[in-house]
Amino acid sequence: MTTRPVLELRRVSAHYGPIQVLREVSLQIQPGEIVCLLGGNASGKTTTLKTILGYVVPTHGDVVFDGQRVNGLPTQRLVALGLSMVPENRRLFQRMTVRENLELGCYLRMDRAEIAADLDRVFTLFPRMADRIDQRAGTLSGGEQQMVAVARALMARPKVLLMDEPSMGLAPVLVEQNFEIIRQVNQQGTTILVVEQNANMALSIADRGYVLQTGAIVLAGSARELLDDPQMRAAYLGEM
Amino acid sequence: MADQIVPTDAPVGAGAGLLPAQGVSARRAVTLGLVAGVVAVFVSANGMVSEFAERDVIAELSLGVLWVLMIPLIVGSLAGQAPAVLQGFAAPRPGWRNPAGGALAGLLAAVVMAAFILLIDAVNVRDVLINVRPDLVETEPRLLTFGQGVGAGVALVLAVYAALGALGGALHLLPDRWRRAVVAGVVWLIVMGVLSSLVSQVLRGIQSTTNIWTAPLADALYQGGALTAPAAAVVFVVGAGLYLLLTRPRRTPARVRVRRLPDRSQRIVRVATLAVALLLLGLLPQVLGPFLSDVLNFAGIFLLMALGLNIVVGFAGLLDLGYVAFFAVGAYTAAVLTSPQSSLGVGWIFWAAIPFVVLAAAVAGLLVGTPVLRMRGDYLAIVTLGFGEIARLLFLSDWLKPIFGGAQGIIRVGDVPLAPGVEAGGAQPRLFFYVVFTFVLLAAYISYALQDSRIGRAWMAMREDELVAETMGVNIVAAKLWAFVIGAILAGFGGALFAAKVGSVFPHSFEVIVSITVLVLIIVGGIASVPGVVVGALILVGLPEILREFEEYRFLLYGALLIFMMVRRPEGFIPNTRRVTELHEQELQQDAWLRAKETE
Amino acid sequence: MAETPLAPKGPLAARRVLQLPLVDGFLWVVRISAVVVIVVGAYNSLTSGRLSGQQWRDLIVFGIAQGSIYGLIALGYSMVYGVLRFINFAHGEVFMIGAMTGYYVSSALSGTALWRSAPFAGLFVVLLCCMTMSALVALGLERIAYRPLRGKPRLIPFITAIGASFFLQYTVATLFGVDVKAYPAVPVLDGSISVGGFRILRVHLLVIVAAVVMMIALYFYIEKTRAGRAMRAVAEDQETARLMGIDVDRTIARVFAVGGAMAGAAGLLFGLVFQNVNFFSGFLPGIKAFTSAVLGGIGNILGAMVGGLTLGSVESLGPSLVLSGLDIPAAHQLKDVVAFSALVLVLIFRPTGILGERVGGERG
Amino acid sequence: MSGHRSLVAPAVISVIALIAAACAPDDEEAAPEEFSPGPLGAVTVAPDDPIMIGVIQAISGDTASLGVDQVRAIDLAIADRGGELLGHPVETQVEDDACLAEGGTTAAQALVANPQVMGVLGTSCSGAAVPAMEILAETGIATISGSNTSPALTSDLEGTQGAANQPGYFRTSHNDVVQGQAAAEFAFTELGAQRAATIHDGDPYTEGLATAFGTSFTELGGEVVLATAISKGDTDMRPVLTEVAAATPDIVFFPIFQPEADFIVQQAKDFPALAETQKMMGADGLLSDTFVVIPQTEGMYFSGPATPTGSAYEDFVAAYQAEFGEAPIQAFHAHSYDAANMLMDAVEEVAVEEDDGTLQIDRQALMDQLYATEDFEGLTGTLTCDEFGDCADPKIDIVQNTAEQQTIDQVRGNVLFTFEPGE
Repeated sequence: MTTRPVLELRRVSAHYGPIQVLREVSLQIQPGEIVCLLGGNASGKTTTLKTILGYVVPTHGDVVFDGQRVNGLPTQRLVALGLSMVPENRRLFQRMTVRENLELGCYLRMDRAEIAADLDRVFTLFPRMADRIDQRAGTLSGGEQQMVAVARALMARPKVLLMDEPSMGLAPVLVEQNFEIIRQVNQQGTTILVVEQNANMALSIADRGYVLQTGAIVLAGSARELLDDPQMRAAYLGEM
Repeated sequence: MADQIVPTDAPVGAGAGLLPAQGVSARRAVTLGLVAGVVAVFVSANGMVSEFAERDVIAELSLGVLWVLMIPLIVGSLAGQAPAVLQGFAAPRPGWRNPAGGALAGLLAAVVMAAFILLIDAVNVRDVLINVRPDLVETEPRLLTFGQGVGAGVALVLAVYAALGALGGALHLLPDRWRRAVVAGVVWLIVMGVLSSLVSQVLRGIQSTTNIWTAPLADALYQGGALTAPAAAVVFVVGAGLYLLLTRPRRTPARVRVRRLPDRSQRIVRVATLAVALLLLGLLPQVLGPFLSDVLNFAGIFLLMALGLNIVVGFAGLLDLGYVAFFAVGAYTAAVLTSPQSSLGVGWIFWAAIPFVVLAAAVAGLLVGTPVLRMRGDYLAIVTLGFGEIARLLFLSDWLKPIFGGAQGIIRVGDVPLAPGVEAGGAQPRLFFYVVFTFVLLAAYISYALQDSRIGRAWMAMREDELVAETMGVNIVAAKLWAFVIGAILAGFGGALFAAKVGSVFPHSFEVIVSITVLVLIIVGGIASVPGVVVGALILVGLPEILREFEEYRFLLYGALLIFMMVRRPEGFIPNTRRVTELHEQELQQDAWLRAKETE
Repeated sequence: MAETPLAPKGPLAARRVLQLPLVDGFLWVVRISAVVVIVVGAYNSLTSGRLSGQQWRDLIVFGIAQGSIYGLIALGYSMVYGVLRFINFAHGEVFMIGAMTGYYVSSALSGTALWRSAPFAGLFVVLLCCMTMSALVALGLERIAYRPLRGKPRLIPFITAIGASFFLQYTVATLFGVDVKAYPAVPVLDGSISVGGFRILRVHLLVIVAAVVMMIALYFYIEKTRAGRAMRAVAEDQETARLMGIDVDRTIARVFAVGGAMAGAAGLLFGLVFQNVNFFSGFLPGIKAFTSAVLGGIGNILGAMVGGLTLGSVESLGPSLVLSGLDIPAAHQLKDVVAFSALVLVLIFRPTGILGERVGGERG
Repeated sequence: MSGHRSLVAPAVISVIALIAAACAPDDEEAAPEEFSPGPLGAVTVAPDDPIMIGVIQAISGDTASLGVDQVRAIDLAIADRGGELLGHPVETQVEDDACLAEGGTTAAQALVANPQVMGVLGTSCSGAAVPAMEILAETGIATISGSNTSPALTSDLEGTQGAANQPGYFRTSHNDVVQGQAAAEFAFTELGAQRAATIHDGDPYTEGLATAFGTSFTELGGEVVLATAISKGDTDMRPVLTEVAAATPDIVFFPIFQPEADFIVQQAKDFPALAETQKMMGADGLLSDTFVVIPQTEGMYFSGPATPTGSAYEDFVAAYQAEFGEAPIQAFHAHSYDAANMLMDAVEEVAVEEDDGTLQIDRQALMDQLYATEDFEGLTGTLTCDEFGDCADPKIDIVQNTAEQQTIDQVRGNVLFTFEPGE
């Protein structure tokens, strides 16, 4: 923990109407890490994510991205600063081609030569995608769509990649495959924050993790520590 | 799962660890002030100020000037309001910031207005803005500058607006309940002033039917259509007092007290309440007098249609913009059968025509409903709108003139016989009220009965998701056609009553605006909510009739009200509890969060 | 806004609905009788010799010219619908404000040297003013009346739009008066030219050319530019578009601005063709344009134009060709009956409009 | 709850029936001792109380100018008598009907609610008069309109009672039948037209007039080659004009309103068969200063009630101008002025003054007095009422808009033909 965190929440509180939904949440992500944020339904996971993305403005505390205070900054500004996300359920633009989807991924970038290079990099990561480039995204299989979704997010050259529930709604085989992709992407140097309900799966690839409950961080530590924590095991890992 | 649950109703105040609250926002005050200035200029430039300069509302204060003065007052109150108290934060303490915020907003509104005054003084804009009349600034009574010349006027405008803004902001120095009481008093004052002729009519009506000595009250309250100064004071005090009285703390709501009674007594209370309510409603037309009864009948006919459309749109989720077609079918069926002057010339009595109205409306419902079975949402909207226009044009056409009379319509539509020798028509509005009322009650009863019936549940399921409904075994074709048919029949009743009330039918009564009005009133009232529809009909149909003196400004205000209402309260006046949740996605999330917290 | 890809879409449900023999049979009766009525009416009309060949050709040109105006207004409906899935009922008023602006600007210019020496340059100036004004009004509407209601059920912004429609109409009426405003004459647009046996009024030619040019420009803007791609992305999935770094608010505002500008242009063309405008001029063309958008397949840019042209032609030709052939008196009084019947028939044959995509108009 | 509901409905209905029976109308007024009122009752005006005249006119909406003009004329008629009648001040209660049937009902209801209203002046539009008269006749209030023209309200002038005719209804304006005859006769005899086309816009007034014209034109021996219609709000008239042109009429009669008529004349210039504007003929609805300035109306004919002449009328116009800052706008102001005077004259005849200054106006007597009106000298001519309430001295002028005419008044003055029935 010597380097400057690339993304940091400092005692962030947030409200829906008058009701508080985040209670002084603090977390840090160092460059190159995979960090997971765990929590059940309505634990504040989604709100945390929304706060990072600027949808929800913190009523107290700061969101710091790459050394800059970004509370409530419009999402497009955050994307420009180097934040990118793979949304839950992939959410490709079904009516557009794979190429158009990837182009939208680098919507804010103007460096054409670099974009072409990035496209090649994505093809080496996902060789199958080159064949499908002019196909409509809606016609791809579920696994292929997941690849496009990750590739699209990578096209923005993110400093931090957020992944929202990558295991949601996928067959177990695909979940495995998915987490393998995450690991690969991380190995190529991208910092990743995974938001997950499936704690087992997430902790298997993460370096560190945080556990949210009713809007507050209740546990934090390395993946190993969390896997060994008795309270954690009881609550999330299905061991009674 | 040991987790600390922070009680949501934890006392807020000087508690330790609470974060300081945000104060009145100067930025917000600036924005609001500028907007208010634009609004003030708008009502001056479009002639509302001049037009109502003669119409006194409270003593010497005219409605025209009231428009202008209310704007800084309201904006001051908005600008001087501190943000809502957030959980975990200390409540903001009222202080100098509240009036200051108000004054700032008022001052900025004044600056915009002053710019306008200087502009119209320097340049002749009347060639384009025809309603910028000289009485605003140049000639007496110089409405915008309070009777002063331009120089002194501008200074006065700045001072008065800022003062009113500060006054509005200072309201927030009062405790909540007292502030609301003051607002209630002011609202009462304005309502009583604007509706002067209505109030005096009702007071005189009460005296003429009940012999209670109320007419002198009208004379005491009003002079030349305006509240007298002492009367205004009394109205304010009574309005504010009533509010305080009704919101006394520790008073158990009647509803709760009734619920505490044993079952048997509860039933007695309910029946008694119903009986009293019916008795009061029965007396209503006698109290209101013929004119207001007539307005009420008109609103009632719209209410009948609204209840019908509520079944189609609110329950079944089918957006129908051509509802007026069924209204027209009902009216023309009744007219053709009951008028001795029609093509058939049979001149039946009203009740004999009713089965045929039902039949004709049902057939029309099927004719419209069948082709649109496959269409959804906006396709449905425009196609039904088309059907509405088709119906009107056919009734109007020279082609079908031998049957429906074309542009000349059908006259001498029969009255509604109630007893031998007693007939209710447009000339007997107080009697006709009972006819309308009966039909409305029938429609409300049908609505409630259907809501909890098998078909009602089928509709709700269909509204949420047609496919899921179908997999659950709902017969979509039957459900849709039933909705159209029942909706059509209720509109048909409305049409028949309309024909009997007006005594004649002309195609011009069936323009697309009728469909839109009915749709608007169910949504503004609260979609799928029967009480909401009732309130919507009374307010949106009754009020414009009463506010006739506003002429073309009626529609301007109507449009502004619709926008404001939808932006501020999209669920309507009295929402259907089941549907509110759908409207407030955020609150839904919040509820889920709270529920989850409770179970954790 | 997002449509879950798991749930099957409307046509599937529709197919099941139509398995019912009664409904199906009824619709077939409607279809067949419509065809019979059209054929018989047209045969009678054409053989009666009531109208000459030249007159029939005239009717076609009139229909196309009127349809071009409908199409231009319909573009705005379609664009907004494509992105927000709601009917901007006040769009007709945006069009009317364009026509009003055209009146004031062209009246101011009509005495100047520019108007006499370079009439088309003058008209271009007026066109820019109309488009700017309408775009500004559309932007204002979006900001004040629609943006706060994003994500609410679609009936809510629809009612707001009705309110906005009234408000704009009577704002114009009370600020500028209710009287009919007569456009100044543009001599260069008088007269007609002949193209392949078709006699075309110059003003109609201008309308048709302008509509085609704007339509093509708009098509390229949406399909080929970065801003257009952003619009399509927002149309498909706002949340995800935001994650791509697209400023959703600005993109939606831009959709309103572009749609408004098209309506403003249509307003000026309307003023030039009909030489009159008043505060109520937007209402009926608005409804017709909305009909055109649905007829062509709402949400589809090309469809809006096709729908407009179809509607214009049906209105122009229908009464003379079909109704008069059936000996119906005062056939032109029933012009709108023909227009809306055509809409119903087209939608019975093709429930998503002439060029409609299957995804459009669902999720009622 | 649902168990109770089945009981509620019948209970409610029976309660309502009871209330309805109990509240049967009881509108009769207590009769004073000395004066015995007729079958319709009487209006009692206490000493120093005003005599109330109800006014129903269209003062909002697109026909507002029609009503505003007449309201002003009525005010002038009252002012001409010093605002007094039989020592009582005269006041008006003005109700707006917006030219709609529904509006007519509400307005009439508002007047009936005031027992002091002894007579009504109005309505502006025939469509509003039909339902309004049902209510006013029920109460027995005599009503005189200055601008209704529908034959249904009175008769077809050949002895057949109109379907909407009610006792107590009078009008000082002409019957449509007369204007139809006038226009047809001018077209057939003066212009020598053999083939006529008519266009209406679905408004009862224009439809009635177009039909009346067609009937008269056929009776005279001409042929109506096309009777067609447009809809209000239409702008593209070219398709319908194609049909009209194909029928090769000698005269096109379109008694409609603005702005639709603007579109017709402006677009007709592109049709060679219709390009001569001497073939176009409109009615009084188009005699407005914004219509006759349209270049394409040059040469057009218009039918309409004759503008009154004589010094009395000139005085009236001068007074109008002085009071309201503009000249009268529409054609029917003088008719309403006459209507107001007819009513007040009749009141002077029938009112019974009691010792204490109380005035009794018997409703039936007032009506009878009005039916007996004979040779009443008004601005619009010499008025005599028939048994159906038609009182007008109907003179219809046909005027032409030629290059010399600049203003509407000049057009109105360019009379080519005056039609008076029975002469």
